[in-house]
Amino acid sequence: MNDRIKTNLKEDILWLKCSNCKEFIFKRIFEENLKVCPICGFHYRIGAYERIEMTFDDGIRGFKSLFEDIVSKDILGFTTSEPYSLTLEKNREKSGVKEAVIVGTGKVKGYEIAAIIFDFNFMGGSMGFGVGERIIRIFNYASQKKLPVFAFIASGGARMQEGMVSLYQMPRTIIAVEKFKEETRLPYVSIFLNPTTGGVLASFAYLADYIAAEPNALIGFAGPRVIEKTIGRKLPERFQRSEFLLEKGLIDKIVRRNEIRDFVSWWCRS
Amino acid sequence: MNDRIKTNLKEDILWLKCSNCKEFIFKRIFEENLKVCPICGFHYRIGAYERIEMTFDDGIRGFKSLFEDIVSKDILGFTTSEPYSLTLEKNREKSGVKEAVIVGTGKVKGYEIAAIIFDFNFMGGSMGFGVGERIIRIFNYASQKKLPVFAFIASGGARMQEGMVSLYQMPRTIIAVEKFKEETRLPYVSIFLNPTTGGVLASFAYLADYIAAEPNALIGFAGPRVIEKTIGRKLPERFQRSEFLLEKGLIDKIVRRNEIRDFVSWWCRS
Amino acid sequence: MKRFAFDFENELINLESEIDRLKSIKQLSKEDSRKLEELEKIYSEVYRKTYSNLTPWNRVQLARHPYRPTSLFYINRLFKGLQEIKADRRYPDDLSLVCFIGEYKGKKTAIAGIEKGADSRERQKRRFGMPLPEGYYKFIRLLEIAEQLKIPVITFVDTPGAYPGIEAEEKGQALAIARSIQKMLFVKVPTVSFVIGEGGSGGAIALACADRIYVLENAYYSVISPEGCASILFHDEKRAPEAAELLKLTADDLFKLKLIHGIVKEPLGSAYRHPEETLRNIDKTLENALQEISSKDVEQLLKERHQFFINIDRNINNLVK
Amino acid sequence: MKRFAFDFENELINLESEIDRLKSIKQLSKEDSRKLEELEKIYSEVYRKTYSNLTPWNRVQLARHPYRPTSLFYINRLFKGLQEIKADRRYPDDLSLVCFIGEYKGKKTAIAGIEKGADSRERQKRRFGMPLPEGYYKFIRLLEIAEQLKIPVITFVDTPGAYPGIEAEEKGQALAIARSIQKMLFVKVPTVSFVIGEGGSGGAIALACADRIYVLENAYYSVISPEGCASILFHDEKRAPEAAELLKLTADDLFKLKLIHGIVKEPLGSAYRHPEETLRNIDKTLENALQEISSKDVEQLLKERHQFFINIDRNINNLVK
Ligand SMILES: [Zn+2]
Ligand SMILES: [Zn+2]
Repeated sequence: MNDRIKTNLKEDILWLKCSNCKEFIFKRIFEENLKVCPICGFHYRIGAYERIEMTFDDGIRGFKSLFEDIVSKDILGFTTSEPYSLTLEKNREKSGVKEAVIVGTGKVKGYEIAAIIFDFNFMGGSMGFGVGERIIRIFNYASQKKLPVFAFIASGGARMQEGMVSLYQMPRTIIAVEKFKEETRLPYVSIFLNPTTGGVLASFAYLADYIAAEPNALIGFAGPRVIEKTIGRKLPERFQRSEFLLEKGLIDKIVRRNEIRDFVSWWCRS
Repeated sequence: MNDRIKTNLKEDILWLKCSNCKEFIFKRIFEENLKVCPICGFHYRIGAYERIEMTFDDGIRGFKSLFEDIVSKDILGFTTSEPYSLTLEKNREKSGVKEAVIVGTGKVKGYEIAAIIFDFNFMGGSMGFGVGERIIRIFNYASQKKLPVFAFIASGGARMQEGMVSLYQMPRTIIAVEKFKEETRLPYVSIFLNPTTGGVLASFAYLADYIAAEPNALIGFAGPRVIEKTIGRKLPERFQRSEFLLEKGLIDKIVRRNEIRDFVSWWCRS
Repeated sequence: MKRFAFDFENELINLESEIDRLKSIKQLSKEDSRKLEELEKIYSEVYRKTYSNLTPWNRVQLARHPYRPTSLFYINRLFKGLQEIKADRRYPDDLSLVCFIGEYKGKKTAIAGIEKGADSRERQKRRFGMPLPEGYYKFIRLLEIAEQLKIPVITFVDTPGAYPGIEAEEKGQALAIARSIQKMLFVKVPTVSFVIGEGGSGGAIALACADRIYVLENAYYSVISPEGCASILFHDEKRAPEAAELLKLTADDLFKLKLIHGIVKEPLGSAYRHPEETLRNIDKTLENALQEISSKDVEQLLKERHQFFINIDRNINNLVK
Repeated sequence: MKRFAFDFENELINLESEIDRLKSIKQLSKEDSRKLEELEKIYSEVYRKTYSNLTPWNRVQLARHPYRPTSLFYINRLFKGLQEIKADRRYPDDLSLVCFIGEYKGKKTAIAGIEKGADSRERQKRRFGMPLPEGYYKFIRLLEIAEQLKIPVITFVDTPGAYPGIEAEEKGQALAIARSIQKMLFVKVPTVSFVIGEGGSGGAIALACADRIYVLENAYYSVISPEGCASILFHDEKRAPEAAELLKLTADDLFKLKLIHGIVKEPLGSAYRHPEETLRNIDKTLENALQEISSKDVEQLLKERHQFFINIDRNINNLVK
């Protein structure tokens, strides 16, 4: 299965070729279908704002992005071919978001929620100080405003350019989750998207009350290449995919993209 | 392996034949060795007072049996070839104890402890109201007197002659354990003896902080015959034995009978 | 095809078959027409006779009746918008014990049921309602979610017992049950349990330590199966009916012993003939129970829950002369 | 047999071999005698040169040195009367993570260590110090026991990371680590962690969220292995030394970043040449740490523990211009 598929398709074409089923699909239909192949059901990766647009009642206009000023900085003086601060800038331009996660509030089917939405296009959704801090703030905010929290996860793990500061986002976000759970009786629900691995999965993301995943998402602590290197052989095809996790008892449900608004609003009801 | 071995050996013989290794052993040596075969190490079943005699500093004299007046009664009018009340009487005569469990206090290597000691000779160490109530009382007593609790378990499970009253000893004793844990910071340690099965294992016995077992004890929720009947084949030799449980991660340690005083006193130290 | 029938229902089932046969004939002879009339007259009498004065063993039989509604029948009808809680996140899901969050009368509720399965394929898949340790650990997870969301927990019990198998023992069946009881006794939300069919010893009590415990009129709840008891007492499983009598395992007996909070009535003929009416009775009982306990503060709730179990000695001393 | 040596130690190890060879000759020629004298003179100079000014990569190498003392070396010497806590009671014991109750200066203490194994057979058995989910769940059980007995918890961290394998993923490695961190952050007793060798990312932090976190002078604690980082950044694992520099993974760097509470000094030549002295340094640090935190009440302790992690932003804002 091909994880890295072209979603930033040129404007001037009407037909796309699905990289999963190899069928040609009408571009407009593809967009209307929330970037899910109408033939094979393959869920294509989308950015944070695309997710917001299709999830909230009035799309992006109905969403209030919070703590936008919190972003990662080059704490360690991490410079390779370019300084980390330049990498950050480039990613901002490329992805259109200032950090690998967007946090904020908005309504889904009339219910106000707090949301955590990762953008994999920004440095692979990696968690450094900016991501961790935003997550902490939104949990605190949700606790004050008595809002349920929904986390849409897509992350390659901790961001190495911030060294141990990144790893420390694991305990930091976990403290935030626990305080939220202590102070409210509201649900915290995670939805794992493709892909969700490493330190994000192994911290706040997995401590949700209920966990769903989009179909065929890659979900695991260690990346498949690391595992293959360790065990010295190829991994089975479906290994670490949503359906595999459901079978192994590691998640509760698979939700297709067009079911997510119903799913989210279900948790908001009394 | 033979579970039911003759321990009530005639007084007039000097030599015994070990039912496990089939070797002849000198009776006095066998007794001095705490009824463990000096050749093969087989741990023979012993009564509650034999256990008390070999565990406490001054043996039986050093042990204060408590709540002796609490015993089971025939609540349901359970009469087969004999009334249950007569069964109780007969078992009292046979075993020399008034209930299937003895509870009380005494010193082990100078440390005062509260103890729960089952007697398998009394109706297979089965738990009815008398047993459950004694256990509840000793946990409450230990909590008041700030004593650690050690439970020596040998039980076939709930006592059917008291119907659901017996099954209700499971939640009752669990409440007692949890209250003890809430009110003290003292250890509660279980030592599983041969055999430990059913409702006793599946309630207060397994909720100890630390769990040891004598070698080769049969330990399991379901009895081997029930399992064989369900799965329709013979069970492996070592199945449900202490060593098997240790291997499967279900207990923490195997203690030989001659190590038990050291083991108990270790837990009493600061 | 001959219908399923327990011995005590034989006369009735034969009558039913005969009536059905006659009814299916297009042009009935005069003699047959008369016969049908006659049979229908005696049918209601036999029906009444069959289901009045049921012995404890008859109730055990009805509790195990293959057509008797199972947990999912009630769960699917009593609750709306069910969201399933799958697995304990350490082992694959155990289908013999199902867990949900759903809505009861417009309010979020946690629901667990031991499920036998409605047909033989389902029964296989659900291990005939005999849970593995991971089933109980999943239930514990449900209780933790209920505690977090502060919503009541409703359980439906219908099991011959926890699964007695190699795998179950290797994964710590005894500890799983102990922990399940422990968590249920201390969970900080209101809880209601219904024994709807078989309440088989440790495997059942693991889901039945609630603030309110109800047993259906033709369900049973017992420390040991009548067969297991007979086999120990009489070395003869066939004497299970006698054992059933001795064990005081019917809703009626348990209520007299003050070991349960109430009996849910079944219409004459039992739940398998009247599932919808039985459902309504459960519904009514549940609504009342929740009304009684939902307003209590947590401390009071837990205190009363524990006292119910601890104080059984008072009742017992009153019962034994 | 040639001794194990990392590149930067080569000169020193060669000198040692030559000295040893000469010393083993019974009747030394005049020339050899003179040579030995000379070699011994320069040895101490080379020794000093080799171990002063270690690069971060050198420290990573020393952290992984096959002769470096592992967790059990320290545990066996620092604590008396060790009682092992085996397994999480749901899966067979994971030998890569060991748990004990023991006595430290006469007081009961809970101890956990990720153990690589001292020889190659041990290393195989202990999966080179890479725990499975059940290892972390066993550690959680240890924390629960410590909480019940109200005794402090000491952890020793020495792992390349949590085990990346099929079985580990199937059993929920990520959740195990998340729960381990969560429990460590909220356990109601004083906690002290030592990173004694490798502090490999998620697998390490699962045991290192303590009230006091110490890293040994030649240990490292990193978000990713230098090799992993180099392979991503440079597409070349061999550039790990550069990555080690960038990652700020030494005790010194971490202390400057205020991410740890202190550094445990190792004698010149590192722990593998001076295990007993290193042990004494750990002992002293531990004694002081426990003295500092043992008297605090639980609420204060947890508040400070959380603030240490939450407040890293203050320090960071000070560090970044
Ligand atoms: Zn397609
Ligand atoms: Zn022998």
